[in-house]
Amino acid sequence: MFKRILIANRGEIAVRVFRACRELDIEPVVVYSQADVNALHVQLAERAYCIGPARSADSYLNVDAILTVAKATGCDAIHPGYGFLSENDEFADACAQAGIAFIGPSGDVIRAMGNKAAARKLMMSAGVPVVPGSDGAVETAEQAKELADSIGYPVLIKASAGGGGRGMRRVFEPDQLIPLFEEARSESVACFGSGEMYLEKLILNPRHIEFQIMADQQGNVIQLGDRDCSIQRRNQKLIEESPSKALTPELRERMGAAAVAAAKAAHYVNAGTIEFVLDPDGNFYFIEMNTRIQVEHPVTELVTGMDLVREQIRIAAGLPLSRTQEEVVQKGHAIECRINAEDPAHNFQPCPGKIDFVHLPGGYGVRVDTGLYSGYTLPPYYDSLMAKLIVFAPTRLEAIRRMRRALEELVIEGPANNTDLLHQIMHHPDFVRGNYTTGYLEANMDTLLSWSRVGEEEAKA
Amino acid sequence: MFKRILIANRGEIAVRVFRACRELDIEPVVVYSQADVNALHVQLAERAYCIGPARSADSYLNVDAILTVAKATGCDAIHPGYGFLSENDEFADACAQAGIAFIGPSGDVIRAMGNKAAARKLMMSAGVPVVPGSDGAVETAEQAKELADSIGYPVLIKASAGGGGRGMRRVFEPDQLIPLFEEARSESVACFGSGEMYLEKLILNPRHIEFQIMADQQGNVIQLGDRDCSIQRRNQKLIEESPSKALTPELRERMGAAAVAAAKAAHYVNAGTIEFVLDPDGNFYFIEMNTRIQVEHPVTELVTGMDLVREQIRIAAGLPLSRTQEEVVQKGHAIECRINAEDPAHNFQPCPGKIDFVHLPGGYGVRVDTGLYSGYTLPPYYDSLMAKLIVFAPTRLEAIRRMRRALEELVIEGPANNTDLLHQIMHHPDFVRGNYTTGYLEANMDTLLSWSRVGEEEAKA
Amino acid sequence: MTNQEIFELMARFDASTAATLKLSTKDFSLELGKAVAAAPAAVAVAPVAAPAAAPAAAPAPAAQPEGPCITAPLVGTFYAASAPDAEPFVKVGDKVKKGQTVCLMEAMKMMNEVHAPCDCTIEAILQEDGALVSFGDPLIRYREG
Amino acid sequence: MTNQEIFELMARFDASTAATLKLSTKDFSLELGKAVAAAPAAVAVAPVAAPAAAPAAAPAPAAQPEGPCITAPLVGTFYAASAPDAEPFVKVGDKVKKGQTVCLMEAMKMMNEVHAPCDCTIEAILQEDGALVSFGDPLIRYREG
Repeated sequence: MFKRILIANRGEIAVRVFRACRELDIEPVVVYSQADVNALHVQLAERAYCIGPARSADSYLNVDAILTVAKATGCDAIHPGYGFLSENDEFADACAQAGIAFIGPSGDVIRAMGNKAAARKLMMSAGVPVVPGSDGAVETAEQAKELADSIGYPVLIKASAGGGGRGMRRVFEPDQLIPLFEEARSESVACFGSGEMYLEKLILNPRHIEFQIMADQQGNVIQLGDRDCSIQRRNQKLIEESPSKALTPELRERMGAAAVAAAKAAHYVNAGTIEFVLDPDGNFYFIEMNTRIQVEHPVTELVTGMDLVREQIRIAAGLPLSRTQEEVVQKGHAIECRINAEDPAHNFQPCPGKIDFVHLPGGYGVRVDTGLYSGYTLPPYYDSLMAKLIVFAPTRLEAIRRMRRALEELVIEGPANNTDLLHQIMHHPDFVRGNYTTGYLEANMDTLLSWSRVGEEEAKA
Repeated sequence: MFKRILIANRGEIAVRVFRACRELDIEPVVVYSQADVNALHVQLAERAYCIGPARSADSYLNVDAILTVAKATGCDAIHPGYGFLSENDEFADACAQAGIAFIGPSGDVIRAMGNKAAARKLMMSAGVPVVPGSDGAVETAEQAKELADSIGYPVLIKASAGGGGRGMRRVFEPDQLIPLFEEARSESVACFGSGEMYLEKLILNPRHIEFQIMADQQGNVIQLGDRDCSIQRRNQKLIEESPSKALTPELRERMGAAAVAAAKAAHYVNAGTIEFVLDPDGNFYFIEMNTRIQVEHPVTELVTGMDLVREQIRIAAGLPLSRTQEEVVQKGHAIECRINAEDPAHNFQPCPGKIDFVHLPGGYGVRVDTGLYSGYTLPPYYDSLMAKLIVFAPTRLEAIRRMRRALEELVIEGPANNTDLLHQIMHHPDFVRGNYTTGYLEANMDTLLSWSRVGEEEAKA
Repeated sequence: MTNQEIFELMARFDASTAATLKLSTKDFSLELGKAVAAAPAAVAVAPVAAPAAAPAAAPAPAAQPEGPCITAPLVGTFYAASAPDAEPFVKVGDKVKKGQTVCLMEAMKMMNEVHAPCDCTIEAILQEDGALVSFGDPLIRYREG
Repeated sequence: MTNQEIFELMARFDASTAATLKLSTKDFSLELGKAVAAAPAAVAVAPVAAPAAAPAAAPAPAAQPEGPCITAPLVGTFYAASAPDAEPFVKVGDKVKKGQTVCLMEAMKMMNEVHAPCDCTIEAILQEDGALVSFGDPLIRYREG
């Protein structure tokens, strides 16, 4: 087992990894930017080194500075957390060259899965369903029509140079395909100077369902069940739960098997996540693989009883998986809410600043992962995640009720945050029924905000 | 199910019950003394009523005031927590007369188990082992000798009027029995004016092992496994864990069966605890039954996955147990540390006062039950329990490591407390091996305190 | 007390976290108070609940009325009169004698008379008839004489 | 600025959560500071560990030396000399020219020369030879001229 691990991250995930190290009797070494001198992970650590100024590029993305500290302090491994260098293939290579274990997959695997087209091809070869489409550019409207007819409608026409909806058309009827294709291509030529077009199946009202994978250096791969992350705003996940209400046991089984096949095809090692979209008819399609620990990993920890960061460290040290697939049982229900320093009433504008007072919820079935403390100042340079509130209960309804009471207990005095929005969602009929897709938040934002305003006025009255 | 529950307690247990109510969609009504106007349970509640001045006798023990609030607010049940009125048979009767469900056993059961002699007889009749002894006064030294010979040495001679060790003798050799009996009796006559003497088997180096019982109104009784509460100071528990390292599966089975027999004999309903002493040879003896929820109930919640306060409420509402004995499985290991506002270096002197800053540990496998928040002032009128730190992990060693890191994260600025002592115990070889009895703390206090002093000096250097 | 001593006291007070300071000796009294409110204690208030389960907002602590008050000697129901259709014991502006009954507090079906602590004039009735009132809460504000 | 204006400023400052206030205009300057230290930030320190697993006490942040300092341009190992047995680049009392090498910082096996920012006199060497030094930490204190 490792003697000393450098934690190349900040915020709650740095604290999370720090805890796992302490519990394994491994000495954690932390690094920080000048803006994070008072951060909790720095306060907790015996050994903490400033690696640069506030800007991420000069500190948390500064490979030379991080490797310098790792070598000088005798670290035998580096945990990259999520974000920053966690999916940087060159950093993984540099660690390997320096003789320091990178707690994650190899640079080669990161590269392979980071290239969307290559990953798509790999998945197809492994028999994992991908969103049907043109696998490259389509030359003519006629070719596009032929392809669309074969994969079925609706389809999405996209300009490869496109962006912001320009050069993009949704096609619901076969006879609209050719005129809309021409229209989109003209628009793309006009806007971007390129007429290269793609086509793929349009998944309406999808769910975002992902599977947690864990693979050891011995070639064993297991999946730890699903997470439903459909409550998103502009692809930023807000609420995650496990298990998903949308999956039947049979579908869960098939998707889990596909996730394992995907990881095996990639010769994957360490923790990873296979992300799928699921359409309302139960068809699922691979979108991408995240080659790192995820923000939402605690929901899986709570339903499986498996410490994923501990497992990551063990795997990187060469130990085999601590469980077989048969020993992994999803039990009960877990929900995570991300408490962000952003103001839902003002277009989710980020709200860094001083936390004058914080009171975190506790008690049975409640877990909080955070870097906050009373008096901490949230710096403006990084993401707005303040805390993760995670609850566990035997059933989904009990978990929702537990989350409500936990959100009611949470007090953060200082920057605006989304606690109230989350609390409203926990009371929204569609969420309570588990009847939601990735379009949920956009569709219901006005309702949720109006509830908040009513609540605020009642509180004042 | 109940509509509204009055919580007749304060501190962390009031918060615990409050949470259970919220999660069951039952409205909690809280009461408080004038000294507790800023207490967390009052801050959380929508409905809170002051029932009297600081002195417990005038507030938390004020039956009329509590029933007045319960009736006026339309409560259909009262949860008494622990301490205060929780084992007061007359209060349980008064609730029943007022048509309000007392969340606990009936007054009759409380009375029966509160009378030590009657409880002892009941247990004997149910075949539950009790500490062998004279079952009443022994008249002469010769009778005492005969009894001691039959139950075996060592024995303890006790004056029924005795106290503080006066009129008490330990007898290890048969030929010492008569002279020591006469000596003890003379001392008792001289000190207390009474020569009434008892005799019982002296249990050397015992463990304090207790079993959690849950019984419904339908007559079903289950046990939820054991807790080892041997780390005590003057009968005040400090650390509790489940399962006990001292029990073999076979012994756990037998003790559990005895606990169920004891509860059945008492016609017990609701949550209760059967306390045993366990001698080093594996003999166990009933000492008493606690007819309420215990401070240390969370360790059982974590290893069984059963919410005991929720279960209490369901039972009081007439619902059957939510699990059968076969469905109760003890899994993993849980440890609880009681964080008390008392100074171990100064004879555990209580240290109430202002909490300038508090930072509670969090993350995977850590639960905190507390009424603390930054800025709270701990009143001097009640017990010194500030917080309960409870950890859960797959194995005992992992739980110990998790508890160490949780204690390291805990920061309480203000009154002195026992965090450091608890941290030292978590590193003490006898504790780590699980090799301890109720004499542990007294025997090791000097060592533990000297470790703390060394640590403090190193920190200063 | 010299001014110098007062200045020292003020400096100590400034440096402490105390919010108020009251000092009185035989022939001298001093009161100091900080403008900054003791924030943390008031802070642990649950966020506003959704309409589906909206609990009423937590009752604001009764504003401290100016002037002396008769307070509740026990928790119970406040009655201004001896019966629903009877006249109230006292009205604003009434002059009452020491020991005169000013209201009733019911607890456990027992009516407890609340008496005037001195000869006084009733300035305000601070509770609704029939309300559950906490121990120590102000019931009636009065002015001596 | 009149006294009255200063008093108003002080009052606003008292009511705010700011710990210090510095104001300067052309012909006037004012500094205010609160006596109460900003406790919470420094507070989250782990309790002392047991001897069995005693970690070293957390390194105290280097005391802010008086006077200007050359700080570490990157995290790395500090070397006062070009080789273990060589003379240090500078000694206390040395007068150095702007741009002169005063020490080395090694990172990723690369030696980075650290230069004097101006003509100056070396007042103190603040790091041990061979120590790992954080970005921005002071290395050498100097006096201009």
